[in-house]
Amino acid sequence: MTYFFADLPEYAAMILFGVGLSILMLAKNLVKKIIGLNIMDTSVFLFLAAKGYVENTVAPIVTAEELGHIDPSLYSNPVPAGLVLTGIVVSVSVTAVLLSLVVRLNEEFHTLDIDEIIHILRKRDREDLK
Amino acid sequence: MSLIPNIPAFSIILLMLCGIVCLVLPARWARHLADCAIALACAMSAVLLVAFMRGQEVFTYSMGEIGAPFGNELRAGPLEAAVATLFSVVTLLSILGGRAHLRADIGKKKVNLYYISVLFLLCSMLALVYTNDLFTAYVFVEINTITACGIVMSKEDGYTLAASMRYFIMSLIGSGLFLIAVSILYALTGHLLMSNIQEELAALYAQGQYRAPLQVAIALMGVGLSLKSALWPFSSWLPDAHSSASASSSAMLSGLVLKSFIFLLVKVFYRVVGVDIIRSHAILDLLLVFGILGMIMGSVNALFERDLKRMLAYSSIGQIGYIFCGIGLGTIAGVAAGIVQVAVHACTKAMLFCAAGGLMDASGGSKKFKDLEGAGRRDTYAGVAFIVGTLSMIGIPFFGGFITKLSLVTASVEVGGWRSTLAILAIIVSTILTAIYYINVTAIIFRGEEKTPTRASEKLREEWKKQMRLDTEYEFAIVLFIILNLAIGLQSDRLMDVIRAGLAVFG
Amino acid sequence: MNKERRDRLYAILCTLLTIVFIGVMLFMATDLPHLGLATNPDINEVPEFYVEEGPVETGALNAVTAMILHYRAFDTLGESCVLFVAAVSVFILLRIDGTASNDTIVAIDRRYEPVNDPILSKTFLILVPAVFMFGIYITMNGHLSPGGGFSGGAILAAGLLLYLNAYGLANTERFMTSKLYRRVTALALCFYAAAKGYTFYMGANGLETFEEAGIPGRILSAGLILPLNICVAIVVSMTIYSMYIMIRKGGFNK
Amino acid sequence: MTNVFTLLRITDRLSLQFGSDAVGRFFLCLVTIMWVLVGIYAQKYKEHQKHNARFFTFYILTWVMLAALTMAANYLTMYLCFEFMTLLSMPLVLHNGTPESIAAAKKYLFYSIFGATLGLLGMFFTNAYGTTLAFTAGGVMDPAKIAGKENVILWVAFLSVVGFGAKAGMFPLHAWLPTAHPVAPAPASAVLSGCITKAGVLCITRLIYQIYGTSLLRGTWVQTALIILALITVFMGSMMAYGEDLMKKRFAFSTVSQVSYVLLGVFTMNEAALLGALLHAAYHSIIKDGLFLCAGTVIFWTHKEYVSQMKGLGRRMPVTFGCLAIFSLGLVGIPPFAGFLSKWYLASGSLSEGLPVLNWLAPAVLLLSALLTAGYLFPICIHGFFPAEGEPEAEGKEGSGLMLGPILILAAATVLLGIFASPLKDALQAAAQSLL
Repeated sequence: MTYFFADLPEYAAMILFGVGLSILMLAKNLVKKIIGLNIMDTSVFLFLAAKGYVENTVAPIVTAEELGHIDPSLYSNPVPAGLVLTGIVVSVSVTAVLLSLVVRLNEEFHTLDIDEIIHILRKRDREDLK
Repeated sequence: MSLIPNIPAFSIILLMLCGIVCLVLPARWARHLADCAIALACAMSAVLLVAFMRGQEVFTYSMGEIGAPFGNELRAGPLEAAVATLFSVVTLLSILGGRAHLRADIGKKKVNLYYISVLFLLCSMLALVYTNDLFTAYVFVEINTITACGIVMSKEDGYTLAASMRYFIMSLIGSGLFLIAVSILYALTGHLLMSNIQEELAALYAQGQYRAPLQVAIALMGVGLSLKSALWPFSSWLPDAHSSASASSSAMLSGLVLKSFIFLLVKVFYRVVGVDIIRSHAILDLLLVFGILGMIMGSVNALFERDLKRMLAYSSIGQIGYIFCGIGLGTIAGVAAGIVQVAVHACTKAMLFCAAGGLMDASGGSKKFKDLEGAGRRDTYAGVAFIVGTLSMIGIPFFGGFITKLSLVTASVEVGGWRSTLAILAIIVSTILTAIYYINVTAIIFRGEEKTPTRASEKLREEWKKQMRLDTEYEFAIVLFIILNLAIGLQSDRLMDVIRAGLAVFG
Repeated sequence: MNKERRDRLYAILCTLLTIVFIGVMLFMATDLPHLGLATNPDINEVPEFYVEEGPVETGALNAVTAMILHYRAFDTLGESCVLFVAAVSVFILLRIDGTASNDTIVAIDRRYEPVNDPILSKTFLILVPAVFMFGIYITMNGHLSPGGGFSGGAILAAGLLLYLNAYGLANTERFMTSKLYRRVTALALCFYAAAKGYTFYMGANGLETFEEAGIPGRILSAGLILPLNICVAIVVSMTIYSMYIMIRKGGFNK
Repeated sequence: MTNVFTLLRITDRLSLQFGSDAVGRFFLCLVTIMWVLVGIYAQKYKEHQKHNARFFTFYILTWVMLAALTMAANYLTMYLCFEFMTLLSMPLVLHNGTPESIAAAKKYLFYSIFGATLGLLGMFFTNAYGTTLAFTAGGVMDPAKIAGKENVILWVAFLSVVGFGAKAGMFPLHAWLPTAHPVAPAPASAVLSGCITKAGVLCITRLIYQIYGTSLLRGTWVQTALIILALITVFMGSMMAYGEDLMKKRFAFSTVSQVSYVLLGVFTMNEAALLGALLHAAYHSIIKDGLFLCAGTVIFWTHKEYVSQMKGLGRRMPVTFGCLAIFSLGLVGIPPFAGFLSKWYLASGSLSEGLPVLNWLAPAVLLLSALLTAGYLFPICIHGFFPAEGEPEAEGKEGSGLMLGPILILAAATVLLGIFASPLKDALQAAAQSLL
């Protein structure tokens, strides 16, 4: 249990992922689903960023003087930082597309509940069949 | 230094560049540029495939001068070259086949946006096939998802918007699971390159360290990717998305997009995790059982469908079940059977969707069976394409479907035990159900006394007269599709050799 | 089973599924390598290489930027394409084409825009130059200090939107037209892809690229990384701006 | 298989190969003769039909596939021809376009596809466990491979034989025959029950004798189960035919039971029974085609479908009803006529086979069903010629030469082949020996 507090970000990330997943599945309102999705992505980035931390090290930005003799153990791990950056940009663009979809759906069906939309479409199908 | 190893990187960068340039071009220029870019991609992957057949050995291509653990890497073998050629050829034919529909469905100004999505779709699929780096795979999985939704949305009627919303959300759950699995694997091994991860995992597995995270990561990867490739329990979104999109979009979606995620799953199982670890994991049995259920449930749902494209979409769920049944068997022969089905289903289903587009044109744009009577006679190209598709789906020898069923049964016979009995039973049941609803549709589109069906309303009749001109591109594409299907059926022996050679060096 | 019972069952099922999922993940998290230890498996030769060799080889003092824009450049190229494709999808969805008369566009515009609040527009007047200056600083110093194309681009986009709200839509659209957007984004991305294509080709085949690390610590050092940062900043800012315009007004003016 | 010719090759095992052997040649001649006779008959019958061009194209295409099936040299080619024959013969059943005929065609298709898929299963296992797919006397099963898995192979053999039995109207998958025949035009149903069922028989013979091998199947539960199935079909077919009033449906049920005679002979796997089976296959297709052509003539001239309406027609149509009487005598197996010899060999074959209960049960069932056959065939002729007093006499006149010619030829064949059977018997004896 000595590492419990040190590993707290990991546990938080896992719980947040579960929370995001449940919102995604249970929320009726589409915007809430998108929020759930964002929570899910952010929890993964929390997990990744937490991985990057190494005790008593600083960010991997070296000064010009010590270019010749850099001691890597002084600097934390740059890889997760890069991954999180890419991840954030991806989740931003996905959220943008989802939100514009919601705008279009709202213009078309005047509702934000996906089940209601499907209900309207099924009704439209039945009229076509007749 | 031969140019062959550069082909994977060239084709990906070329498609990206053409996609970007299409933004500034007017519609007609964008169309020509897209066609040439995809044709060039086909040519390049075909050259690569021929090179591999002539003894070129597997190569890894480092992006930038520092390769292996530090930079990105592409890896190409006979299998990757074959699948890449297949993807680009089917994309080219799907676009040509569905061209008439593009003009009708998509607004004049947004055509070049559609072509951008198609170019990036193919670019991301080729990247997924070639990449040897897990995080690059995640980035291109996202591009794949967004562009796939893009080509569904471009039809912009109520159905496609709702369908693409559901498709998007389900896919994003899948990629969320995939991302967290990649992060866990990175946490355990410190690498993102597939081959390096495999060495580290083998070492960890030998020492018995971090056993629980390894199992969970593999399970998340399996569930995430099967969710994205519409394995049965997660495939509730597929019928709406594939049936409402325009002809070439649904051809590409059903034929290709699902397959690129499946190919990534096979790559993750056999190159990231390694053969022995995956065989001991329960995910394979899970995929086998869901594959079998998918085969049967997909065909059963398709049986009761009264809408042509929804029926084809449900039949896709069934055929995806075949692939997962192959992968779930765990043996190399099983995976080979799965990949043969990837190739066969990609060609057949894309042809059927383009033919369905033609049939809809010939019956006033309606997808319902009652309006489609005699459509096969009005549009003979679509009629013949449907017959070839039906024969292949039934599993008549010398057509694609037969080879899949043959290799799948032989693979499951080798496995033995409850797995093989379940798999063979499911194959037989789903073949029968597939035969029934495909012959039923073929009978419908060829039934009817005179050219136009009796029960259709007056409104539909004039539309048929107006719409009866068929453009040459559509006919050219359908004929090429039929030749492709027959070629796969007759040359299946060579296809199997390439796949087995590819799988041998795949690990 | 009528609809309510089905929904309730679905809800119970989902909550159960999530609880099990969180339980499994937490159990798994206990077994993961603990955070912060220098002996974790992910502190291996890869980060050491980036920290040691990165600045020396590429001239970028910020090892993360060296990694993103030089070693793992293919990921970042893919990622900018994600942004570009997302913008294209938003265009497909929201751009109003054809002969939508001007008043409908204005009507849609009125839908979201608050009345031009004088207090806000005056404060934005002061803020806009500062924000632009800061954004450009972050982008240009991407390889020397934390920051780079993405964060710089986001700040520039914020500056653009502030400018939009400060000076109203009509003024902004005098220079931010659809043609400008398409040309600039396409040019930036084409340069990015072409440059990276060139370096991939030269690197993979062992040929020497013209890149040289330059004098470390100076702005004009680190070979291609600076121009790439600028391109990325342009793409990010243009995309975010265009998404805002699409949602707000359904399109640039003609 | 002599002078094998490969049309198309995928791998060394999967290829389209044709060749000829004694059994194949016999079925080819039988099928072709029947096809020609019924074709002549159909020239006259077609005046009452529409879309004749479509009918005759599918009629000839079905014959092409049937001929190819008889000459198939390996399991794959046989399955391909079997499947295409089903798809091409479906429009024959569907020809009238009435909703019942469409439903019957779908039912026919469903049963045949179900059967063909079981056959496909058999082919996969043969490919997995056998040395080759080509037909070789004594079977192709590789004993080393099936050492531990006999039970699986036996189950697969049983399922594939039952699958191909669908086309031959064997018990579990026979239900399509009685529904398909009444709706199909007379020439189509004549060909369907006369020759296409024989295709099913040929496939089963090839499977048992040249793929799984009698050594594997003899004495196992598969043989007893198949014989029991055949006996059930024989008995059930005659019982159902007995009570049926619609003439063509009655003949359809009779086909179900008669073809199972042939299957019975094939399943008992000894030379006498096999000879009886082949003989009965020939006789049955001659007689059944004749019966259906007579039924067609009656429908053509008098539009009467039900047997009860045909009382007293004999006087108006003496030639048709005379031949009908000859065919009935042949089918029941009265000595001078064709049917007797084959039933004789069938009974002696199953008696000499050592199966515990079945060797006396089979002949008993054969005799019982012969009586039932008499029960449902003779009343047609008797009421036709000697109607009971007071019943209204049905009017109707005789047909043209084109229709009566084939019927007379078939009737003559029934009589001559019954009396001078030795040349046919010797040829078939050689064929049976080549199989065993």
